[in-house]
Parts: sequence; structure tokens; C-alpha cells
Amino acid sequence: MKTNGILRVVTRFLIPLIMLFALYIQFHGEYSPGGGFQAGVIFAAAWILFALVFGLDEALAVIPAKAQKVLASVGVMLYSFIGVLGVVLGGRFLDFNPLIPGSPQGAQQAGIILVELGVGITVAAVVMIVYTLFADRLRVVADLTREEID
Amino acid sequence: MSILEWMPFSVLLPLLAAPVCALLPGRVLPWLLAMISVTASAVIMAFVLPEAVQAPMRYFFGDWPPPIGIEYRVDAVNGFIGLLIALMGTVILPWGRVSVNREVPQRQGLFYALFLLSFAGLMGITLTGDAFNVFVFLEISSLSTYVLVAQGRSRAAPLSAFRYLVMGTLGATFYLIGIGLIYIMTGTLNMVDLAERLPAVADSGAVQAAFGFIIVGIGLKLALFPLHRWLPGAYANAPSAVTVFLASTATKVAIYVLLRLVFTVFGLEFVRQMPFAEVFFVLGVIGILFASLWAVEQDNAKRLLAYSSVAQVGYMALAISFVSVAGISAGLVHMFNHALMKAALFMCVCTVIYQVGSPSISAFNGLGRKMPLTMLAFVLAGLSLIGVPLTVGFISKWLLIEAAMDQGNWFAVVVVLIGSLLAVLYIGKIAEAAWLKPTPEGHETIREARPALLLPMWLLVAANFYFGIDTRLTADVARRGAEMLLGVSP
Amino acid sequence: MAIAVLRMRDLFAAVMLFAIYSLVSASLFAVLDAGDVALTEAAVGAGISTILMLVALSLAPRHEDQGRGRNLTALVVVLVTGASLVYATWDLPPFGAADNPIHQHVAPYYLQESYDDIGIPNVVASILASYRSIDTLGEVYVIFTAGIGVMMLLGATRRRRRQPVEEPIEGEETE
Amino acid sequence: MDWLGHINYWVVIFLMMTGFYTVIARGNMVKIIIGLNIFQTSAFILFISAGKIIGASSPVLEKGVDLYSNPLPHVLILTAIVVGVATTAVGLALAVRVRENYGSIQDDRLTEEEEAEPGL
Amino acid sequence: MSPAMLIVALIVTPLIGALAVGLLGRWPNLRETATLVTAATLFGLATQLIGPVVNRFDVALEVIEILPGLAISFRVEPLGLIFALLASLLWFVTSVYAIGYMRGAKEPRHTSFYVFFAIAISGAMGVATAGNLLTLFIFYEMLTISTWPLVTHKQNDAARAGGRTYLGVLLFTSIGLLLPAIIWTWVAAGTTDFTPGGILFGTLGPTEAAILLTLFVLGIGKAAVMPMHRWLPAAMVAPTPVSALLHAVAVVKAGVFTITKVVIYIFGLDFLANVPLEQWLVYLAGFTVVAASIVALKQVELKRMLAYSTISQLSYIVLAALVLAPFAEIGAAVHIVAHAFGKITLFFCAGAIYVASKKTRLDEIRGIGRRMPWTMVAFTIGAVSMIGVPPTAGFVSKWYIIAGAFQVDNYFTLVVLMLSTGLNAAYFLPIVFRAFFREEDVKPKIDHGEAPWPMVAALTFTAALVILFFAFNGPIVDIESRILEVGR
Repeated sequence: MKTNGILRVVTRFLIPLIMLFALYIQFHGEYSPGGGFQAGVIFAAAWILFALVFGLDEALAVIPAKAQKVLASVGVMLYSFIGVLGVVLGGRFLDFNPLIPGSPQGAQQAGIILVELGVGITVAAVVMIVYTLFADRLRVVADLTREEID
Repeated sequence: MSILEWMPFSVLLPLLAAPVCALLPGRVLPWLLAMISVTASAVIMAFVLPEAVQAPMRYFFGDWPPPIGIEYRVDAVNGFIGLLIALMGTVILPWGRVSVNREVPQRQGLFYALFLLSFAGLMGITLTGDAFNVFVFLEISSLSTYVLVAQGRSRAAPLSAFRYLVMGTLGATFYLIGIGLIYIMTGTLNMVDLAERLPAVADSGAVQAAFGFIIVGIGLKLALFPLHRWLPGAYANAPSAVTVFLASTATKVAIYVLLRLVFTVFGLEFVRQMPFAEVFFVLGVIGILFASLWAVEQDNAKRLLAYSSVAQVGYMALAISFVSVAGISAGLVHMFNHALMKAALFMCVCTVIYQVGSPSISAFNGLGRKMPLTMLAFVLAGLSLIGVPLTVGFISKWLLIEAAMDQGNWFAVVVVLIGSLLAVLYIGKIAEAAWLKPTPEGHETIREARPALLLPMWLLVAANFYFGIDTRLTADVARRGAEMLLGVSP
Repeated sequence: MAIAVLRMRDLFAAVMLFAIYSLVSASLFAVLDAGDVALTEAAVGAGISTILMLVALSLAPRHEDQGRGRNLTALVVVLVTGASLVYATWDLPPFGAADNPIHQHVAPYYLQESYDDIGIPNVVASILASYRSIDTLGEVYVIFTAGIGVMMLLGATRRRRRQPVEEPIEGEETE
Repeated sequence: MDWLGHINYWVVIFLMMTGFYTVIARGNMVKIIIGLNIFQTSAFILFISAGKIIGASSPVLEKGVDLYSNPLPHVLILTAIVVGVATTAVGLALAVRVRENYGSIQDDRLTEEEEAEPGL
Repeated sequence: MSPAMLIVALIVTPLIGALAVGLLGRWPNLRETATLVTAATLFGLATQLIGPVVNRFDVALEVIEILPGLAISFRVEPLGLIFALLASLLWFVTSVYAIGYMRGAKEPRHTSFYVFFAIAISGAMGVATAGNLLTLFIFYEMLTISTWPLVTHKQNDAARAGGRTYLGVLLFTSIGLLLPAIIWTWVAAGTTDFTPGGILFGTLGPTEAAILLTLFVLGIGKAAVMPMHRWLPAAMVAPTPVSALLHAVAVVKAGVFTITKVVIYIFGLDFLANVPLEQWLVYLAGFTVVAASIVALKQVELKRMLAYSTISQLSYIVLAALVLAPFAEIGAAVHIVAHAFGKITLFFCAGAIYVASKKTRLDEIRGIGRRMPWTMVAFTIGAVSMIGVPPTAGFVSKWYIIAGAFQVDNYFTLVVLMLSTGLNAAYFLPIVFRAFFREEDVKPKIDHGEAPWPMVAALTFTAALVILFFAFNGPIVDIESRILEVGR
């Protein structure tokens, strides 16, 4: 697959588009179907496509495994942090109203955007992690069989 | 902050700690963080319970009142279970550290993160007042548990974990379908709200089927006979710390969910119309007898105790099947007591495995002389399982038999007693090997376990006796809880 | 479709059929006014799950062994479950009617009040991220759990490459 | 009894049971996971179809529309789908490990091996 | 010390002793001194209770409520006092004997032997002073479990098998039958306190009461009423001092003591008289008396023969308790003491023979009376007491039982007593005859004399007790008659 020039060109063209689409879904979720989860999946799909076409090592050079792990944690921590912030500012857990005093609607929207961002980050990171690990395992098996044949 | 505002943090603290834990390097820091958050959770629950017994404590997430939002609603029953889980976590973590170091030498940050998730999931299931939220937290705890089980060192560990995953997912989906059906009939997911709206539509096939699906779904999690097939493998092949934690908490939470949904949500009148009591009675009886017999047959000490756990679930099912205050409080007390004794027993067996390297009963030969403290703890906890007086097991048996006699159900009395006698057999099998058989060749160098393993074990053994003598906490709170579940004013 | 999936002994084809099944479900969701769900199902069922299964399959034999042909117990269990569900449906409110109980309680609040409360038109997003945000927090944690779970299960690959066959140690040394 | 109004449910049940059978008939592990997915997806369809109101539109508020389908099932099922994919990922990872340990993912063949395991 | 504190002291002293013995395990002489000192202290403490009980002080103590209305409580009444006195006295004697035996027979693990022995005595003290069924059950089980390591002391295959039967039967009966009986009593009467006159009157129908009584009689497996007697012969694998503990000091006595207490303080004589099937239990006990004697007749090993003799003698006590006549109740209580003195003597003798000559079979002891005159004279005294001939303790108790049977015209009991007296004579007298009046036909492998002196001293002392009890039984009978005085 790596040698197929047309595919590489098309992919190079497609990936930014997909990522853009992901961002659209991420931040437009309030107005149309979509949100953090779908965005995360699509973003990760773009990365996976990249990995399929250009190889896993290339893809890992862009977003290393370590970064994936950190990102996955950062996402949930962001979500939880917003929740705790509500408590710190005198409300309940995941209460967005205290975030921007005086403007409940604005506060709610801010809360939702941040929370969805947390979702998106974690989902994208986890999907990448899972793919990386499976694909990596695949390579190991391939290596092993090659050694056996040799 | 008032105690009400702290209450959800008994779930949230371990949950918040999990991602941090996953990133921490080394062996000490992740453990320390897990330990701190679990202990904090226990402390919070200890403060929550006395207030929750007086009147239910309600916490609205996002300040949205239910049924629009989701609430945590803690009363005598789930406050009690929550405290139990948190306490077990607090005792098991320091014990588990040593064995985890050997069994999961790498990536302990992830391991403890999963442990925290599993713990937080169980706590979340316990405290929540929303039927769908139960499903979400159930999945957090289940998923992390599957992975934890697969960390066992034996070859079969991933296989057992896979079996557990399949059964667990089936159970969760059954539960989901059940919840879906009652949601379709009522339009709400909040448990209290459901309880108010269900009677109007109770006389429909949909609600009856929902009841059935929920029972089967939880029954799978509960390892209620005949849905227990996943349990022995999972318990036997999981890492020691996970086995001990699972054995003392997971099935208890499942029973709690069952009680909550059956009695609070569906309500006593509905339950009386369904063949609930009969089915649970029959399954409980068969479970006690068969699982005890299987336990007697086992040559692997961990499997033996796992089958014993299935039998103990049978006791709880039997207690619930009486649908009386006496019966349900007996069930609740037994839940607490069984956690204490099974955790202690599994700790002893796993300590032996740690020191000797084999779980087969022949490995116990002559250990009474080599590891006297461990084996003495085993015998004492075993006596508790059998139901010898001054132990918690005796209290359980007493209350259970009393509840059965209240109903004039002599058959149940006989079954409970036969169960006890079978427990004599399977505990006796190990005790005899340990104390009366000669030490085999090659075992001369075995020494007593280190204090880090012995102390929590003996703490639990002491608790077995303390709560066998002072039953104010267990019996009183359980009675309150049972009265509340059945809607009987004290 | 589903029957075809389960009769298929070639696992690769089974997975492909499963992907198509997911897409059909997704379009079904879309028809049922569940745009968010449709999008998710398409991304997950047809996308992620399929990719994962394909990768997993390449790690395993592609053809299913000739196992036990029919499993009678399983069939009975399934039929009983199915029958009880059919029994349940007799009392379910008819499909798509606006006066079903599900539409009378709680849901109207969301539809009528959420714009005032939160100010965004996508009610699903409002519920997801605000009204029932603790559920969603749980959901993110489930994903996170799966992530670190898979890491825990398959993460040791790089180390293993050098020592390919690592049997679990049985009967370890004593202290 | 308006059976036309229920036929939708029955299709769902049929799908559900197909998935369920695949799971408990205990064949190949990957197939079991596919079965689980089918089982779950059909349960999702049940939820979503319960939320549908004929003639209503998607629950994204617009001016001039006052009949919307019920948004709550959508939320629940979104969560459930996510849970489902998480389970699938873990399940497949476990299957890979089983395959490495036993060289097979044929579930029905592995039972005896599991029970013979000493279980450390 | 206040009487209530005395109760605590009675139970705690042996435990302290056990601890001391455990700690002193490395120095045998100190260790055994600790045992003896503890035993002597215990007996002293027990005698302190005589005054209060005779003067009708209420000696009671409530420790803690386990469940609402269900407390661990203690109350000393005449029957319990006798049991406590008996057990503590014989513990001392047995300890002296055990020192000789354990060293003479070269048994292993002396320390654990003394430790568990002391714990068992603590259990016996708890049984003796229990104020309700729950408390009694707790200590009853403690006694069962702490004697298991003693029974299996030899740790070989035979010991394991014997221990399995021992624990199996005792736990089966106590958990399977006695515990439900206790809970039933609790459910029916709302209390399990031992109350003069009984607590069950008016709460149970006659049939239910009959079933409950059956549960009690069979559930108290330590009383070894057939068919729950198997554990006693099985326990013969243990060293002889353990047999003494089982047969005379604590275990079987705890069984018959419990039955007597249940009959008097839980059911009440008046209530029981109206219970149908009560007669049936009398027949069962009578059957056990005769059947066990016949089995004893066929034994070839001395200790097994003595075991079956115990089964038979225990049922005397059960039988006497169930005759429901005032004199018979006194007879039951007195027989607990009388049999204890007699049987401990016999076991001491059997042990002495074993230590001195390694002989265990009846046919081996021809002419042994000449080598071991003290032992065999003591044996004769014990045997005569078992048969019930004056001037021995056995005569006193039989006398009261027969008088009781006459009080209520229970001729079945009379016939049983006659028959068993004959049978007792038939299996004991040939031994005595063989020991003294036959020549040794084979020269023994070991040229032996008497056993070590502590053993001889102990058995001489108990034999003397058998005779003395005949002469000075007044105080005991006095105390015993208090039970009935209070009860009526």
C-alpha cells in the first residue's frame, strides 16, 4: 500500500479535510447533530488513515504513543476539572452556572463546549491507542512468522 | 462544605485519581495515590452513613433536580454497602501491594488506575439514584475488572477474562433492555420517580418482561446459580489482589442493585404478583447445595473458595426470597459478613500461593508449621464461614435461620444447615492438609509471610470476630435498610 | 443480514457483513430522527469496530473451525428470551404515536425548557453535556478504561519483540 | 391490538435473538463479539424506535417546528454505543491474548484447558 | 472477688494458663508447673462459688448483647457449680497424670497439648456457667474445636480419620440440630435464658415440643446418645489424657450437663411430662444404655471397651434426666460426678498399662495385677463403681436414679438399669479376674513394673475419690437438691 502513489496523494489531500470535518463536528455540536465523541472518532479515523497509508511509524512520529496516553488522561481530567470547578465555585459537581456568574446560558454553553472538548480529546486518543496497539501486535506477529520462514 | 457536598466525592475522588494514576511512573506513587483516594472515599462514607440512616441524602448533579438531572441518593441500604466497599478497598490495597509487585511487575500505574476505576464504578452503582447511570458505572467497573482479571499470571487468565466479559456484557445488555422497557412505559429513569409511576402500568407484559430481564441481567453479574459459570475461572485466574477485591465487593454491589430495583423501583406489591420469591428460593437452594458440593470437590484452593462464593450468593438469594424484613436484613448482614470472611480467606490462600507458588490443596500440606499465622487466620476465617459462634458467620446463620423460621420454612432451615456442614468439609479439607499432613519434600525452606501480608489479613480476621460480637452496626443498619426497602415504618 | 453474519464461516466476510449491518442500523437511526446516534453508529460500528475486528482477525485464523453445528440449549434459551420479549411487546405502546408515556414525562421538559436553560438548539447535546452530564462523564471514563485496558493487555509488544515466546511462569520460586 | 404498530419491535427482537444466539452458542471468539454487537445494536434500535414520533423531526430546535422526537433515548444510546465499542475493543484485545496463549480462539474448545489451569 | 468477677476469672484463668504454657514451651518443667498452678488456681476459684450458690445468692453476669435481646450472659446455678468444680479438680489430676504419660509414652508436641487442653477447660467453664442457650452454645463449640487438635495429636492417618469423624459428628449435631433447636426456642419463647421451671411452657404445642426435645437430645452430640455416638470411639486414637478429658473431665460431661439443663431450665419438668414422644426418648436412651454395653462386651481393646462403656453410662444420665422425677434429676447430676471419678480412674489405668507395658488389648493383660498392683486395684475400684456396687460412687447415683424411677413408676428404667448392671459386671469383672488370678502365659517383652509415679499418684487419687464420694456425698447432693427446690 505504501507504494501506491495515487493513494498517497489522495490521502494527503483527504486527511486535512477529515480533520476539518472533525473540528466542525466538535464545535458545531450544539447546533446540529454531533459532538465530542463523533469528532474524536473522526479525528482518530483521519490519523488511522494516515497510518494505513504511510505506515504506523510515520503516524507515531506525528502523535507518539506516549502523547496518546497523556492525551487520553488529559481529556478525562479536563472533563472532571470542569465538574470540580463547579463545586469550587460554590455549586454542585458539573454545575456550569457558577462558571460565568450572572449569565446562566453563557455559562452552560461554555461548560458544554469545554466538556465536549474533553470528550473529544479522550475519544480520539483512545481510538488511536487501541489502533496503535493492535497494529503493533500485528507487526510483531508478522515479524515472528517471517523469522519462522527464514 | 457540608457532608452532603462531600458525599459524591466518595465516587469522584477515585475516579479523578484514575487518569493521574495512569500517568504516574514507578511502583510507589500509583499505589500511594490509589490508597489515598480509596481511604478518603471510606472516610467520606463513614461520615455519610450515620446521616443517611436518619434521612436519605440527595445530591443533584449539575444542580438539575431529578428526574431532569441525575441524583445520588444515599440511604441506610446503599450507605451501608458503600461503606462496606470503601472499607474493603482500604484494607485490600495495602495487602495487595506486595502481591501486585510480583504478579504485575510492569505498568503498575495502569494497574492501579484500573483498580481505581473498578472501585469507583462499584461505588457509583451503589450511590446513584438513576437507573441508567447504574448501567454506565456498571460498565466502568466491569471493563476495568475484565482487564484486571486478565492480568493473572496463569495461561488461562485472558480466557477467563474473556468469558467474564461475554457474560458481563450480556448481563449489562439484558439490564439495558429491561431499563429500556420500563422507560418506554413510564418515560423516566430516576428510581424514585419510576417507583411512583410504575404501579399505574404494572399490569402489563412489558413491565413484567422488564422485571425478568433486569433480574437475569443482574443475576449474571451476581453469579446467581445457574448464571455463575464465569465466576470460578475469573476468581481463580485473576491476580490475588483482584480476586480478593472482587470476592468481597462485586457480587455485593450486584445484590444491592437487585434489592434496590426489585423493592424500591418495582415495589412490594408488584414483586408479590411475580414468581420472584419462588424462583429465588429454588435457585438459592440449588445454588447453596450444588456450589458447596462442587467446592468440596475442588483441588485448587482458589477455585474451592470461588465455588463457596457461589454458594454464599445462594444464601443471599434465599434470604431475599423470604421478602420479609427479617429475611432482607439477614441478607444485608450476610453481605457485609461474607465480604469480611471471604476476603480474609482469599487473602490467606493467596498469601500461601505467594509463598509456596501453587494453589493446589496438596501445596498446603504441613503449612501449619511453616506458616502458622497465615494458617491460623485461615482456620479462624473458615470457622466464620462455617458459622461458629462469636464470628460474623454465626450472626448471618442465626438471622437467616430466624427469618426462615418466621416463615415456617423448615426446608430452608435444613438447606442452610446442610450448607454449613458442607462448609465444614471444604474448609476442613484445607485445614487438615495444613495442620495434620507432613510437610512435603522441598517445602522445608518455606517461611511465614511478611507483615505487610499478615497485618491486613489479621485485621479482617479480627473484624470477623468483632462484628460477630458487636452487631450494632451491621444488624441495626441492615434492619433499618430492610424496613426502608419494604416500606415498613420502624 | 444478521443471520448471514452468523452463518458465515469465513470470518473476514462476517466482519464485512457486520460493517454493512452497522451502516444499515445507522441509516435506520437517521430515519428515526436520531441524527447524533446515526453519526456515532456509522463512525463506530462501521468504522472503528470493523477496523479493530479486521486487525484482530489478522492475528487469528481466518476461518472458523467446524465447531458444533447446532447448540440446542442455546437455541432454547434464545427462543424463551425472544418469546418473553414478544410477550412484552403486546403491551408496549404503538410505534411512533405522540401520546406514548415516554413522551409525556421528562422529555417535554427538555424540549420546552432546554433552550431557556442553556440556549443551544441541539437538545441532545444539552442533555448529554449538561442535564445528564454525569452519565457522559461515566461514558468518557468507560472509553478511558478501554484505552488503558487495551494498553495493559497489549502494551508490552515492543519488549516482546526481542523475546518472542514468553510463557507465563508457573510455580515461581519462594521468598 | 394494532399489530402494525408493533412489527417494528418484532424485527428488533428477531435481530436481538440472532445476536444472542451467536454469543451463547460459543463458537469463535471474534464471532461472539460480533454477536454481542448485533445484540446490543438491536437493543439500541429498540430504544430509538421508542423515542420516535411519526411526523416529528429530529430534536434540534428550529423555529416553526413543534413536534420533535424524544431526545432522551438518543442520549442514552449514544452513551451505550460508546460503551459497546469500548467493550468490543477490550474483548478483541482479550481474544488476541487468548490466541497468543492457546493458539486458538475457538471458545468451545478451550473450556477444558481453562479448568485444568492451576490458576496462580 | 465479687461472684460475678469469679465467673470471668473461671473462664479467663485457663486462657491465661494456655498463654503461659505457650510462652514457656521451651522449658518443660516451667511449662508443666504453669499448667499445674493454673489448674490449682482454677479449682480454688471454683470453690469460692460454693458459698454464694449454697446461700442462694444470684451469681450472674451479662456481658454484651449480640443481637437485640440476645446477650452473652452467665449465671451460676447448682448444676453448673458441680460441673465447674468437677472439671477443675479433674483438670489438676489429669495434668499430673499427663506429665507422667506424655513423657513416659514419648508423645511429641507437649506444648500444644497443654495449650489446647487449657483452652478446652476454658470452654468447659463457659458451658458450666452459661446463663442462656446462646452462651452455652458458644462455649460448647469452643470445646469442640479446641479438642480437635488434641484428638488428632498423633497427626498420622488414623488420627486424621478419627479427627474427621470426631469433628464431623460433633459439628454436624451441633450446627445441624442443636443450633436450629436453640433458634427455634428463641423464636418461640423470645428468650434463651435458663429459667427455673422452664421457658417454653405455653409457647409450643405438644408435637412441636416433642420435635424440639428430640432436636436437643440428638443435637447435643457430646452426650453420645445413639446414633450420635460414633465420635467417641473414633476419638480413641488420642493419647490417654485426652481420653480422660473427653470421657471424664469436660467433653461428654458438657453434653449430659447440657441435656440436664435443657430439661430442667428450658422445658421444665412439668411441661415435659405432657409432651408425647418424651417416652420415646427415654426408650432411645435406654436402648443406648443396653446396646452400648453389649457392644462393649465384644471389644478386644481396653480403651475402646471403655469408650462404649462411657456411651452406656452417659445414657444413664440422659435417661435419668428424662425420667422427670425429682430424685432422678438428682441422680443424673450425681452420676455426672460419679461417672467422672470412676471413668477417669479407668482411663488412667488403661494409660498406665500402655505406658508401662505397651499393652492395649484385653487378652494381653493376664496376670498384670501382680506387676502393677496399684494400678489394678484402682482399676477394680473404678470397675466396681461402674457396675454400681457399694462402697463406690456409682452406687450413690444409681440409688437416686432407681428411687426416681420408683417415684414415677417408670419400670422401663428399672429394667434397663438391672440389665446394664448385669452387662457391666459381665465386661468388667473378667478383666479384674484375668489381671489378678491368671498367670502371665507369655513372658512380656518389656519387664515392667508400675507406670511413672505421677500417673500412679493420679490414679490412686481418683480411685480414692470414688470411695470417698460414697462416704461423703452429702454436700453434693445438698447442692443438687437446690435445683429442684428452686424449680418447684
